[in-house]
Amino acid sequence: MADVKCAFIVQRPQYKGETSRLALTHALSYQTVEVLLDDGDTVTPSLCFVGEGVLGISKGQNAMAPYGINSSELHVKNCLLVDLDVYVCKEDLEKYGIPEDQLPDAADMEAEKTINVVPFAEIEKIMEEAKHVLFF
Amino acid sequence: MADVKCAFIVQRPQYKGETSRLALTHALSYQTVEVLLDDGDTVTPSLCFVGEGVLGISKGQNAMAPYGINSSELHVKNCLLVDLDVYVCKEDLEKYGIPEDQLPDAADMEAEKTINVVPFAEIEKIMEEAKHVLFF
Amino acid sequence: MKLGVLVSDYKICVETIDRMKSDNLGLVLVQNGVYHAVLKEGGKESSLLGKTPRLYVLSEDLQSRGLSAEQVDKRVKVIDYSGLVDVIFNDFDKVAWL
Amino acid sequence: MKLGVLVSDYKICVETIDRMKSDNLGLVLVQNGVYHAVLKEGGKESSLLGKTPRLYVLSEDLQSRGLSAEQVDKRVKVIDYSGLVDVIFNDFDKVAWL
Amino acid sequence: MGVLTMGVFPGLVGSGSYDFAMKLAKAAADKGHVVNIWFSGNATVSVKAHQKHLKDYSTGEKYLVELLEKGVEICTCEACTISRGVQKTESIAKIQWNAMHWYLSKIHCADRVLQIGGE
Amino acid sequence: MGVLTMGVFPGLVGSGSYDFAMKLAKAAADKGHVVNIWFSGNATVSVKAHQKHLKDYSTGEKYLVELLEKGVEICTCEACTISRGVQKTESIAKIQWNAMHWYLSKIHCADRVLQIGGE
Repeated sequence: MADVKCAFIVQRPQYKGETSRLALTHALSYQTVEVLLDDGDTVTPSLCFVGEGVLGISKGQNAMAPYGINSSELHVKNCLLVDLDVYVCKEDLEKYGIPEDQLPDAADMEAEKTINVVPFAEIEKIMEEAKHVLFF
Repeated sequence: MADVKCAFIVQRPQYKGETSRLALTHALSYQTVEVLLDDGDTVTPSLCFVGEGVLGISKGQNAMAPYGINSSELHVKNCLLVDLDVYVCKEDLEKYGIPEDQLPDAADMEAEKTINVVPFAEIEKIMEEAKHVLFF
Repeated sequence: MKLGVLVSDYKICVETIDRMKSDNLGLVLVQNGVYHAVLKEGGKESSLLGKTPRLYVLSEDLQSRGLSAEQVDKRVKVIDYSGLVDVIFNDFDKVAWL
Repeated sequence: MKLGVLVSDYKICVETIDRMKSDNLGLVLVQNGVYHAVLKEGGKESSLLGKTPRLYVLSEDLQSRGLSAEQVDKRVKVIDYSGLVDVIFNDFDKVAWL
Repeated sequence: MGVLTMGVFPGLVGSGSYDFAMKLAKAAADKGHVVNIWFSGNATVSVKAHQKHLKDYSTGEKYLVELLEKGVEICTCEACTISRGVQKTESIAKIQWNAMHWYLSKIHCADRVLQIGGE
Repeated sequence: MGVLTMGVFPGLVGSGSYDFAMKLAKAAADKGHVVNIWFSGNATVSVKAHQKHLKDYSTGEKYLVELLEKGVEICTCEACTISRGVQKTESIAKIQWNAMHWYLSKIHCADRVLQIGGE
């Protein structure tokens, strides 16, 4: 019985390419991985947005109307809803002038988790403590 | 009867992605476009390498041995062989410290054309004179 | 010649545009290029906004990113896809995508 | 932890690596990342070469670009795919691709 | 009315740039312009029929069928497509298969060319 | 001997990064390591059978068949694949089709994970 911690580092902005979006959907799949693992084994991703990766996760998105796809905001909210730890780099938000209250929460979905805005040093610590580091 | 001039501006380095390579193969196809055009109509691409696009066109390449594909050097030589005008930005070669004699010629294939190393201003002029500008 | 450049990215297009002559240049901010119209990186607006007075941004790409027209710099005209078609045919002689 | 970062690009990876702590970092230059071992942009070597003493470059990616091992900076060890497998398993605790 | 020729290149399927190309083509066709689309590189896989439209992925078939009905000419690079294992028999109907010079010929007759490079 | 799990993501087919992934997987398998490969995004189209190997394009089938013969486990994201119109019946034999948690499960048992992001 073991938990394997993974750091999912999202460094590309949402929407233009697909990689950063796939980080969110892959993280979400941690909920169901037990079907393929031995009892008690788990995989726990921490989802960290750094650099340009902090772009495209703000609230108020509507990608369905113009493009017929789910928004990245919805995926972030789903991550909170399934109790994933979500971190956003404080320095990068400041660099781009994005106020913290522009980030989504999932209170309307009754999620207990909220986004953690943390210094880059803390995200480095998450990378150090993780068994595997995956850049998206 | 009209010739349509196009500026093909290659700004991505060869090999990692496919776009910059496709610039070369698409330029080469100017040889056969007459089958789809009225008599006397032609399309003439000028192939210009700027910025990081000057990376990956040096001579001495061997992509066949490790990866089983034709090298970009071969494509550049083929372009010269079919009398395309090929331009490489002088400032960008200097910036990356690439000597001009590292660029390929197609003398062994008896091509008359050689690569023109020109200032960026001349490449801008080609863009101005072209009816269409395509970035790769 | 009037060249309209569609700027589809926030970071990687800037260097190429910076070195182009601005006389007859126009910029259309699409995809993640829309951030040029909105963000003030390090407190400073994007250098692209000073490059030319012919500036456009695509409303659908603002909307999908949760950005509103009010956040857009005043010099940039907000257009939709239909407006973009007119800009491409009427405001420029040729267009390019970066 | 020892983290080996595979650097696959010349330009876009640098900012991310610059901000990472170098204590236990190693860099493996692959794909267009190999230019970091060879080019002197503006007469200066890549900042990555001073970041860590654990530097590798993939010979196959030099070869396909017409670059020779002699052009590679002396601090960078030239390895092939077989050597890379050993580096991944023996020299680092985890690896990442940038 | 004018002629718009678009080149849609690698890495675009599933990306916002692919969706952009489709939406722009539709908007131009709706205004009465003639539109031509050339697929090259990875974008060629989007000519495969029977794509499943999931809300987490932006895919091509729905758009392409609509564009073809509007009279937009669409052509895929045969070499790029078969190198990815997609055969002509598996293609969305009415999409043309040709060599790269198709794109150049549609550039010849175009008032505007938009080459979307990708990656 | 160790376990190497690789994630191969969008935009890689036809690119040097895809070739890199294939060559590294082969080198690791040849040394006796266990190798798992997960395809997601556009990289999933590389599981389509009957790819034509042209010298101007780097394609997957030849490599994948060789890796499968060496015992490498390869799995494609079913949602990504069908959204691109590639059906299970058209897949290279012995490639697995599963959901994203397959990748996480192979991360669980891995000594090293190499996530190749693409674009």
